[in-house]
Amino acid sequence: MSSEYQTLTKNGLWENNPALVQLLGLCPLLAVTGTVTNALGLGIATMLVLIGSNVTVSLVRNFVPKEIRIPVFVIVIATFVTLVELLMNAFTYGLYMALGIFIPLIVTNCAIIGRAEAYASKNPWPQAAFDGFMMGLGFACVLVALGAMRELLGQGTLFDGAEMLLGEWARELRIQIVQFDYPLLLAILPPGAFIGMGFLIAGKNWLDGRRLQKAQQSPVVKAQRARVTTVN
Amino acid sequence: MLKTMQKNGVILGTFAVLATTLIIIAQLLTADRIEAQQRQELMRTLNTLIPATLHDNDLYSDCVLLQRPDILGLAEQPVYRARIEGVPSALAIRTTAPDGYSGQIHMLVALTPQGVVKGVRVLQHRETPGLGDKIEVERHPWILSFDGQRMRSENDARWTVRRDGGMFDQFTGATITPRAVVNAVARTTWFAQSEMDALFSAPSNCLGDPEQWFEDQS
Amino acid sequence: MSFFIASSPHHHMRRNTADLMRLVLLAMVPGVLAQWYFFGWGVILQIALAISVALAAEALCLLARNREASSGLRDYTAVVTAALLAISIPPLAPWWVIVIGTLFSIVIVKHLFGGVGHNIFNPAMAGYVLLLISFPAQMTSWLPPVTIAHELPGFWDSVRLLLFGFTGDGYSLEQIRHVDTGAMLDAVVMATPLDHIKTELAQGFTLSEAKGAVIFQGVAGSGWQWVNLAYLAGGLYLLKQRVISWHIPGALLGTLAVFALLGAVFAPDQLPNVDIHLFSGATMLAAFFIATDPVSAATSTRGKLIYAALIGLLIYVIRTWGGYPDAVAFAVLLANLCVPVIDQYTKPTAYGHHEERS
Amino acid sequence: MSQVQKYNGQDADIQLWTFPGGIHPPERKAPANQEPIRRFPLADEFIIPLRQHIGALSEVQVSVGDHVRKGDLLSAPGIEHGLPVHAPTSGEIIEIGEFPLNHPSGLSGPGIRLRSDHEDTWGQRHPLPDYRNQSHLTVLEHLQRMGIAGLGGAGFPTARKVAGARGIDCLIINGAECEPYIAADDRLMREHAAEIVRGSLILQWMTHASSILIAIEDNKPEAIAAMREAVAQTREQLSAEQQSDFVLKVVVIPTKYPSGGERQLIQILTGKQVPAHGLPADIGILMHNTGTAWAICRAIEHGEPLLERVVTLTGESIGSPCTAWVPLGTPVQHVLAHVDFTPEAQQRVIIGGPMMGFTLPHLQVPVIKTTNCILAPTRKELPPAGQEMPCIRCGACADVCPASLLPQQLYWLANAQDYDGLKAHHLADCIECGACAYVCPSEIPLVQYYRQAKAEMREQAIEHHKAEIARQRFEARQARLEREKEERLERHAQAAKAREEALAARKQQAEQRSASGTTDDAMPDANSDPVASAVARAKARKAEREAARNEESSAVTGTDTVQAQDPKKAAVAAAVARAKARKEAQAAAQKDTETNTEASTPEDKKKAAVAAAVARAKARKAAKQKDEDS
Amino acid sequence: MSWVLGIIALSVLALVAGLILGFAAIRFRVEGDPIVEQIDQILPQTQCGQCGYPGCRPYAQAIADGDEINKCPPGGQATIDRLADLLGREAKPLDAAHGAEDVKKVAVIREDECIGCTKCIQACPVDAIIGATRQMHTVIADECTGCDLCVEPCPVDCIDMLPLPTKPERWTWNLEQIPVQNITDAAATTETSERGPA
Repeated sequence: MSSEYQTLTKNGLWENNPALVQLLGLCPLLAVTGTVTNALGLGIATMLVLIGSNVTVSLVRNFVPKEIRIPVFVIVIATFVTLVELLMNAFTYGLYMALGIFIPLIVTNCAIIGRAEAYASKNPWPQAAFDGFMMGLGFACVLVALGAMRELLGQGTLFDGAEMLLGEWARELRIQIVQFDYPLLLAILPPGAFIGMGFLIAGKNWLDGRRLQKAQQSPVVKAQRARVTTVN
Repeated sequence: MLKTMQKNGVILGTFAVLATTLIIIAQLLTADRIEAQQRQELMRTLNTLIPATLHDNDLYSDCVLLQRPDILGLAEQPVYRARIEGVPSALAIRTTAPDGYSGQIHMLVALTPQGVVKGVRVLQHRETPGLGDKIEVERHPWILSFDGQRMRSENDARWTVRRDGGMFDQFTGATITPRAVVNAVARTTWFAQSEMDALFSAPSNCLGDPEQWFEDQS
Repeated sequence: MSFFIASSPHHHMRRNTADLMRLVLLAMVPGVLAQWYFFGWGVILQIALAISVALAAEALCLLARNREASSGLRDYTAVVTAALLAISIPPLAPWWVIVIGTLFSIVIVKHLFGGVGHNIFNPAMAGYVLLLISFPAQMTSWLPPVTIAHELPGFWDSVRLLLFGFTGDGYSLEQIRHVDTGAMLDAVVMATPLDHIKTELAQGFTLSEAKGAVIFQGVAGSGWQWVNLAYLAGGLYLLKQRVISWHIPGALLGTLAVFALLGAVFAPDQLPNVDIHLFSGATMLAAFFIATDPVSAATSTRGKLIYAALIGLLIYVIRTWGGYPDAVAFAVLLANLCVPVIDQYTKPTAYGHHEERS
Repeated sequence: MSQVQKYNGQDADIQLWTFPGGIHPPERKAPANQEPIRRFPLADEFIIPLRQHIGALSEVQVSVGDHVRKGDLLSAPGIEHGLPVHAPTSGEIIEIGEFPLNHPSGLSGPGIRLRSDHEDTWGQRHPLPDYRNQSHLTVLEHLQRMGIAGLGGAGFPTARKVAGARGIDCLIINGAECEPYIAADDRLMREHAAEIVRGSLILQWMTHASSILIAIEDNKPEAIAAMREAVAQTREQLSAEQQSDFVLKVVVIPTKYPSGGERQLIQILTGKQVPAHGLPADIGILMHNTGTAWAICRAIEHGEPLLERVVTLTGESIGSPCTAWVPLGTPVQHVLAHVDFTPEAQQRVIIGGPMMGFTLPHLQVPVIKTTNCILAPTRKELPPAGQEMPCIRCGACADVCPASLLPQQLYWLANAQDYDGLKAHHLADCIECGACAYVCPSEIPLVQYYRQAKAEMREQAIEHHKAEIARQRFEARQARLEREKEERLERHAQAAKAREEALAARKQQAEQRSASGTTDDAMPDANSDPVASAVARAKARKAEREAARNEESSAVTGTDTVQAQDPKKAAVAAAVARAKARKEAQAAAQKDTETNTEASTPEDKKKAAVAAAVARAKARKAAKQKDEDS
Repeated sequence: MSWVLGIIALSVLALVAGLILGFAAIRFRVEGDPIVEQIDQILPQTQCGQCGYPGCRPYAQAIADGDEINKCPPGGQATIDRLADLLGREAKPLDAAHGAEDVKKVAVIREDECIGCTKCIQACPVDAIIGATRQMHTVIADECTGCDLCVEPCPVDCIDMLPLPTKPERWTWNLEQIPVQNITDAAATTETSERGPA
């Protein structure tokens, strides 16, 4: 059982990371990662929707016929997105304004319906919830990493505007790392998001390649060969 | 076949009903808080321009909707009026510069009843980061250069950017953004100066969702 | 006796990539000299800095990619990229501008896409666009040409300006760029002719009013027209040497001229005429040196015509309605993006396949 | 040149077209085409490869020790229009075996070695001077028997080419000879113009073509003049009726490489393109090389098989460049010995021209029907390819491609081994003319990439075909096994049923018996008897087998002296023993090497190998010993 | 009131959609699983069993059911790449556990040693060996897939797997591999040839 959770963790955070490997949900990923705060906000929102939809889909998976599973998933996801949107509107108004259209766009984040279809619809709800959490976490991590990269290069800060997400006390979180006379505007602009994303993916592939190289040095175990023909 | 069709329809329908109900419940629960948030947000900006000492009325509801797209940039823009014991003390007009570098720039212009600018703030814009976004007070004090200014005539030559011979600086590398802002503020200020009394005497009529005015009409 | 094994053909025209690139560099010389005359030492310093950074970056990239560094460096492609970028930016832009631009061109645009021959975009132009949108202030700070400024910073002042931002006498670049025009205000900041026209027109002035400015001495802006003529001369040399074919420069300049002419006929007071479009900004440089970069251009003859015409059209459209006064870099990059499509649809019909097509 | 242009003026009624691309490399034909065609002394030995053409391999008709005369058949014509080979001179067959081929691969192939007796005596010749009174079939068979193949490029059997062509409207005699250096056709046309024209007339008679166009590049004015002269004379000789029957004309075409390519020349002369997967005959055109026309003429008029050809010997490593008549089968070594060949370091010897020729690894290969040139350039003259640089997509290759392909695209695809893409970009239409590689500024050996890709695609097609057959055979076998199994089960089931029935019957009988009360003792005995005997038989067989096995195992251990009753069985046992011993020896050797890995110097390895071999030999000896014993 | 309308509209919509989907699911059902056929087309049909399945087709079925695509040494990397292409999976290197890619080979029986046991005939998956009991056997070289399944059963170890010889007609233009023949010739001095760049 624990190994199942381990696999889920590894998949969500690294092996099958929705953003870095599956390249899902790029639209919000590239659009809102101008700052860490925005990235974190959208990451958490996506994670909540993922957990909710995964659990629901898992619970109803035995009642839903194959033909209508996609519409049902869409209804479930849309419901959760609307709920999250309402909650954000009510409790984190600043962030809600900053993220704008990208909260409703979570509906179309393929990572969510992808998990519903690939995992939640085949597994019991505790695992599905955990899978949603880990996938969401993986997505959020990439979002935050990209946000940090872009915010640092473009503004020289980190956690600018954290109060929008976490309340007034979080104003203190803002860190001015470098003071640029001329910040690299490209980092904040959409092309910067693409380039940054490219570097993140390249970095991951590089690490994987190195690990694979190490793994290949271990000796191989000969597999059993099947006899096509019987010898009698 | 008919049976499958019926079954599918019913299941899907059930999900739809459940989902809609859930959303409606959530909306009912959060509606008040959302409205309070919106109101609070607007008040925060209003209060930086019109401090609490300048009014004792409810700014949020003492509000008129103006239909002057030629001057204010959008079909409808609210004007919030501050009074102390019923005497007009200040005025905040929402206005929009339609000709920013990357589309509309939404602003709030506060004036004294005498027509002197108390302050200008940018509410929303999409100008180039690092260049045009110096119109935000958080990034550059440029927007404060309107404070205390007044227009002498409708085509006051000083109310232009320096490059055009006016008194407002432009930023290095960007002329269009400050020019758009200056022009919009000038139009609004002259409008307010010339119609000040009418603005204060009009009945309040803008209860509702202030968010709709943020809708970008570009 | 054993003999040397080789594959046919055993004969070669013997003009390799390095030869071509050397000719391109040679053809740039008149233009660079003109820029040096009108805008001072800055341009030479920028070129020197860019080339050294480019070669270092190229060598490191080749090493990192486990390629043989020496042959990669000897093909001169990095030098051409660096030189093109250096002559495109304001001569006295701070040193880090050209360094960032060159690094971006070589490392990201060229080598991350697979090195020579694999880059989708023109590296010099991609680097230029990065600089333009990242550092708009520095990238629009052109000096007035010597004909207006009367005096340009000398060699050492240029070095100091590049490195520290101040001349030996403590003047900043901003101060040097201001020219006393005797106007209402004390000074006016120098802009390029195209920039000037764009600003003036945007304010509702007519073209003739805009051209009345001090910067418009001659046809298309003092200094600028001569720089363009010098690049035209270099381009003609390349044509004569058969390094480039006439298709790209011809189609580019032709399209630009036709649209400029149409504009001038229909709105003579709002749209600049042919002379300004052809002899101002980076038009000639684009036509003969930038758009002709073989790697990022279309390959077939028909494809080249379409590609270059597209650049000409885009230059006109962006100059007229876009946000940037000179549009060469954006036009080239946008056309680069279209190259695969152009190539796909301009494939020549192979021998014996005519019937399949029809 | 002016002379040439004057000729062109006379030919104003022939409209010339052009093909896309093409290049103008330095021609350098002068050194070789100055002197008349030379003839060298005969070589001592000739190597005649059996396969000098496309088609089936022909069967050898002679055996070692036979004495043959010049022109004698050495191999049968073979099936599928295969061509026979003939003795190039008189002499003795000294070897039939594998010899290095005149082929870019440097591989060997079947051939015949002939020692010349330097007499050069002709054997029986069968001319066919009255061919016009013979049937076409007779003439075609004659040409096949004479071994006539295209002397231009691929060496396609001429009879097959002519027989396959129907509805020919235009016969083109290709004297373009567009590749630099080569002057074989040039000299042949100057010296044997009349024979070429007569050969063309024979082809015209066979195809009923309404026009014969003899195409010559304008850089060969003397050849043009000679051919014109011959055409004019022939016109005079022909009757008026025959003259009006068809057009006979020398066409001068502009010099451009590769205008001598079949498809390119057709485009120049007619403006038409041969369909991609078709033949020139599909658009009513047949093309033959001037040399082929000459060979046809000799074969018909004199009954001479194709025994020799004109070879250009040129390049700066050759002291006296020239053209020469070389008997087929003459080693290149022998030819070069007569033209002051002084090789430099890393000398290249190219068969063919500088654009499409291939290099030889050594000179012990024979001149064959398609060898039109032996080029030995110095490094200064034709420098070897420089270092390959990355493609910069300049498109120069596409500009010069005569087939309007996209060489740079093909290069990417070939590198990526995207064979579907290559097919879509018509790699098959590449004629490997080398124009693209000639102009490539990155000095990429493009043609080499294409050739490898083409070969790989051909391999894949073969492999796929083989896989398909293997699958069918596998499935057929599975089906067969399945069927057999079912049949076996069926048999078992039937047997079981029969047994059951028998049992039931017996039971019934017993019941009947018990019911009737009669007891018959003999009955059960009689019933059980066969069963018991069967069991006994099985037991006996088992014992026998056991004994055999014991025997075997004892043979393996090799300690006893079993007398095998059956010699065959003993042989089997011995073979098994041998195999086992070998296996053991191998295992031992392996073990040896394994244990020695730490100090596995080559010597150690060698030692181990020797030890293993010794062990193997010993085992074999022991086995043999046993064989003899038994 | 508006939310009641909302609920009704959405449920009706869902109901209709469900009905349509129910209809479509039955009406447009696709039968069969042609992907196995396509995979089988790509596999080399060596029938060697090195993948762990008895034959190429069973492996094709296994791949379609989700097994790894890198278990076929005779097909090598080329087959893996094409499978990856077909199935949209990642092309992995050949799984060393199943063997290494090798040159194409063909089985050859040393006929003087053959005892005619027919064991190899039974082992051959493509019936490429002919012979009868106590008669000499031989391999039809053209039909042999080089699976080497016949080698092990042979009691006298008389089957060799030999690399396919290169013929000029099937030479793949590998200039690096041109054999340098050391032909004894008085006139020629033998020296190792320096290979030009191919």
